[in-house]
Amino acid sequence: MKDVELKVVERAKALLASGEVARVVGWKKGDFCFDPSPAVFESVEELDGLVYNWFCGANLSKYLIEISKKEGKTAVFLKPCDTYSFNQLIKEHRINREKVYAIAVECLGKLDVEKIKAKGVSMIEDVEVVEKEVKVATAYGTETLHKPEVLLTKCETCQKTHQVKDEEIILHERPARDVDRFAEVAKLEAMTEDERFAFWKEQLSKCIRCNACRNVCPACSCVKCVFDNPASGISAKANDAEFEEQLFHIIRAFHVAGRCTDCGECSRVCPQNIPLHLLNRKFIKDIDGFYGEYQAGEEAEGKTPLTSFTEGDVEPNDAVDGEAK
Amino acid sequence: MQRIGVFICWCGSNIAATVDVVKVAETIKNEPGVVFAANYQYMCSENGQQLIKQAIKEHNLTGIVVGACSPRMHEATFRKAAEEAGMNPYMVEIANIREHCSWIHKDMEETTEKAVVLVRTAIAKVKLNAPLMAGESPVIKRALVIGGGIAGIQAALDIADAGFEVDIVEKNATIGGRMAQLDKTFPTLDCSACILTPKMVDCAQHEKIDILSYSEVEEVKGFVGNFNVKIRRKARYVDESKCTGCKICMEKCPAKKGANEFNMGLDNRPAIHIPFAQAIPNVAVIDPEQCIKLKTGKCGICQKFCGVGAIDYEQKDTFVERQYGAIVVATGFKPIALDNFNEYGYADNKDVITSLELERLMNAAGPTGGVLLRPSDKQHPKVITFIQCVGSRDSSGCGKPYCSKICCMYTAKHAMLIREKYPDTEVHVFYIDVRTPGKNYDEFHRRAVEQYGVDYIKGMVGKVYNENGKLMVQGSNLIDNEQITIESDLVVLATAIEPEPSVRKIATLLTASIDTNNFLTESHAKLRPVESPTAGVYLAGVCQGPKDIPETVSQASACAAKVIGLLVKDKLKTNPCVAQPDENMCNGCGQCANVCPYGAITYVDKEFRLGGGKTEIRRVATVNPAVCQGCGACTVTCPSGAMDLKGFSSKQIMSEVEAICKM
Amino acid sequence: MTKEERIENLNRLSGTDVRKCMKCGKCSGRCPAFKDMDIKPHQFVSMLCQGKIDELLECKAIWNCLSCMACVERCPRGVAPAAVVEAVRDTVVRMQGKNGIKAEEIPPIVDELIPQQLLVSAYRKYNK
Amino acid sequence: MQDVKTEKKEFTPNIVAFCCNWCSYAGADLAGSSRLSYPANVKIIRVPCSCRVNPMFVLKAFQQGADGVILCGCHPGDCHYVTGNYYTRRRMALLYSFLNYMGIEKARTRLEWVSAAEGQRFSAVMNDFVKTVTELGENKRLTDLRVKEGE
Repeated sequence: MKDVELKVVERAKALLASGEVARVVGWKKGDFCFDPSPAVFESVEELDGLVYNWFCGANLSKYLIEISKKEGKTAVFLKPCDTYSFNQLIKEHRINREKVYAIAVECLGKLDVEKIKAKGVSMIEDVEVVEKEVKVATAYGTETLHKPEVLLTKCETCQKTHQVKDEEIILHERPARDVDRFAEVAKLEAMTEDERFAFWKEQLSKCIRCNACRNVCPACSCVKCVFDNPASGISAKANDAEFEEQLFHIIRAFHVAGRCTDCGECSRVCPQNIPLHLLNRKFIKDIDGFYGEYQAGEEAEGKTPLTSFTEGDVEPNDAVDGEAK
Repeated sequence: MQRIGVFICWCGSNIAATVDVVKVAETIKNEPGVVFAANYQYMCSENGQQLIKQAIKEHNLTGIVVGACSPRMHEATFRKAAEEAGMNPYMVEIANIREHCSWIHKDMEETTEKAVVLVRTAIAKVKLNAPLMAGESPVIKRALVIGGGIAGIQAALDIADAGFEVDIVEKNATIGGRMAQLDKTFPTLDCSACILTPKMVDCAQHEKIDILSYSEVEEVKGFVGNFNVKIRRKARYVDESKCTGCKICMEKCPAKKGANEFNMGLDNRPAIHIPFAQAIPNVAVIDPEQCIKLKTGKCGICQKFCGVGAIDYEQKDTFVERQYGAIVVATGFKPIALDNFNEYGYADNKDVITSLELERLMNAAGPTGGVLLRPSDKQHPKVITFIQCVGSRDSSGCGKPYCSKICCMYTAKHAMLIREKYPDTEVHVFYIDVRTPGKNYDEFHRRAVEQYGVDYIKGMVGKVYNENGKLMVQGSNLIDNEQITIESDLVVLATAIEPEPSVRKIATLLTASIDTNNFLTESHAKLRPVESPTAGVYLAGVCQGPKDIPETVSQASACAAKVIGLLVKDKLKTNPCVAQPDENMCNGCGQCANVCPYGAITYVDKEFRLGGGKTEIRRVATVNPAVCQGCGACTVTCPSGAMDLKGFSSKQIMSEVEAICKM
Repeated sequence: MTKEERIENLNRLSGTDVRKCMKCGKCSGRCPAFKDMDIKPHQFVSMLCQGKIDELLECKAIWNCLSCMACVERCPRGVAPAAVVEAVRDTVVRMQGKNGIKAEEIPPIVDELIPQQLLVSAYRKYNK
Repeated sequence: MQDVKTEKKEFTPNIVAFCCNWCSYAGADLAGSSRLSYPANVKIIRVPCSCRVNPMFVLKAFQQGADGVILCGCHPGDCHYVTGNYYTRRRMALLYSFLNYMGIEKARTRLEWVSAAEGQRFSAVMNDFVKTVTELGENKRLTDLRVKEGE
């Protein structure tokens, strides 16, 4: 992974130095090796802080909404899943394509430091991954973990490829994988109504309405969110009335339905670890079932499933779990 | 603070019978924001409206709620009353406590409680109403008539006489429609062609009327005042401007075996033909399925013999796009197919015919030159039996549940004409009820019975079967309580009629509502019988329901009056309840334009001040209020709620939901 | 039973709504057994409608009806005159003081001459 | 002896119906003028087109205590605004399936196409829907979803 990082830094510096771009969007080194955060680099010196390691899970495309309004071009490093969100934002005219220089960067899946810590590993200093082996160098020596067990949830079922690239830094090909990303959703669908109700009641009452999921979601980037607009009739900060979380999450899921690229950021950032991606994936599974396979973000123009129709669509009264019952 | 007036109507007893109107008015009096509450027998009457105007002035009301009948009935009345008293007409809301409450619930306590909730809901909505001004949109001074039968012709002539341009789009090669196929017409027995063809000629010669024959409506966009219609001119393979109607081509054409639709298939016609002598336009047309040249490329005889070189085998369908202010639908009817009625032996016996086929047999231009001869052996029929209600009044699913209305009269006409021309012929009519209402109609039927001795048998035919060359008609005679079998030479079925099947496609194009029998639904069965609920679309003739020629002509003139009333206006008031984007919240994401059926939404880059002297260019949506019809599809697609609908805003509907659920 | 109850009972038994009949007479027009019936098919329906139950119960026609269902097939209003006849027949049979054949009585009278179908239908009809 | 009404009034559901102005609202009017009754606890909100109904409205209705929400519109192909009901069909298909996924009984949500000429059908649909929701009982699931202490 170090070779990729070197190439990333080298290209970033070259682009900035040559003046081809006015700034570079990437990940900045955090206090440890496992907490890089998205950052904008505007000078070559700053680029020394640019990193690209096993923990760069953040999706950078949402930041381009504001940044692409600035003068001059912006270079950005996009992992395969980020490119779908990038395309979706192009389709919705939120990012000005000419103002962005997209560098498709290799991604073999990112690690979840929570999962590593949960395995009892602490004082992590560095991480190196070879094939399925994760070598975690800590103050107490090196621990070896099995990669699939410590992947970010969103990377476990990832079959994405780069949709957009002005340039690419791909040194290792990612082996194709055959994974059913709807397994979890199907499991929930198989439950009885009471079990499902209990599951979501328990999960969603953990929600503290911190809006992290909304703030990180590329599809959920309105100029002024309906929940912040008192004229909408559903604006509420705290959960004063009953059923508040349900209302927030159902409406949010509905707003991104047909636009959500399943990039998994919502679950990654949720402080309460609510499996929010299972909400959006349910809509994706239903849309695929009812109206045919659709992956948001594959193209940068055209209609979404909720803004198109066919004469023979399924009737709502018989439409359950992706089929006409 | 809102100052709301509430008026509860008794509607005579329609509401007051099951709703305690006084209690409703009392309870509503102490609703927050309500400063005046009253109840009155007839709110829609002059004094009722006076009550509203007075209350608005005295209590300087900002909004009113009327608890009465459906808004679809008197919303306009109460809005006009409010406007006259100086209040913005869109500050009026109606609570439907008649059709949705008093008429359908019995228990007084329950209906009163529901009436209070419905009025409270209307109050919740009116509190959030904003004064709206109706916009204006131009009116294109041209009308479109779909269908060139007597309905279309009459409507076109009346509209053109008022000085407006009219286009008639006729599916067949000539105008004239079903009436052109008739021999005589009731109740005056004058010859159908004699009264129809002069009108057809008037149409052809009228400088304001443009006849687009052999054409169909392909696409309709826009709305009342400016429809944009795309018309397909089917390939005729004959140049209309050159053909003189000399008919040499018809004589020379070798492909003679085509079934002649005009004579209901009773005789043949060549591939190139003019449907009937008085056809307008008097221009030939080639049937592509039958013409040897078009099918195999050989032949081309008609082109050789055509003196003016009008034949053009390369002709393709062409499209014409025009704007209209109003559209009249006059698509007419056809007899139903008799596949579900084989008990009458129509399919296996040539001499069992429908009434329309009889019209052609008796018509001078028909297959037998006007002499009534049996189709099987061309003999003169001695005994003719008519069977009424074949396929009509049938709710078993084989036929049509409705009465086709015209069969009793035309069967009496046929019976009389036969008895008059061939006095030695025996005529029997099996009937359930003879329905000949109106002026001179029953007298007409009685003449058939009393003067011409037609034998009317009250009963129905169970079976028609062939026995050594004779048609045995077995039926019941209920008056004499017998089962009788009449040996007949000819059996005529008074077949049910149904609208032209192509009307369903036209209804979809015009978004005009249509019922399960394919009749177009009128805006109001009694008070607005010739208008479709879709503004600017008018209905004439059988497309709206079974009717005879006198009624069709009066409906056509009624449509013309409505169209003229519309086209006379230069500007039309447009519906102010249209979509309105809030620029500060709009993402410019373009989803709303995807769902707008009228293309009313466009995007512009606009400069916004961010404070601190900084500005930002953002792409935002704009709605053209003249084009937007206010459906609201965009308001739901817009995640941030930036797009809202005036008159039905999200906040208003949410407040209505809350008012309903707060028991 | 009051008159209404008897009408209601017959209506339920026949499973058809006689009020749908528009008195067109098509059933009688088609009925092959019309000639020898004292009460005709269309009269069955109208008399049931008017509640003239007693005449129906005494009439001979219920035994002439061949249940060929021609009237049911032809009726434009979906009324089934044959079902009304069947209902009247059932009522008549049931009123005959239970003289129907019992199951145990059948074995002794069975012989090759009596068609099997007759026994089964007799048993079924009388035992309803 | 007049039987004492049980003190707990037997459950009558509260139904919110969204009806489109051109077809189903006119159908409701026809049901009214033909005196075809249906339970009084169905209350109708008029919207210009079924495509005006935002999932927010459906959820708000449930939150405010509605036991069933039904949305009526024109038959596909008959919509006064040409394509409005096609979008409604997709939105509600997804919303209702999603609510079912959240454990809310699917029978509490319904979409019916009723034309202006179908007064009979409108009253039949409403009677049937009220019966279904009555059998389901009161909507407890969409109001008190927070985990109570000690649960």
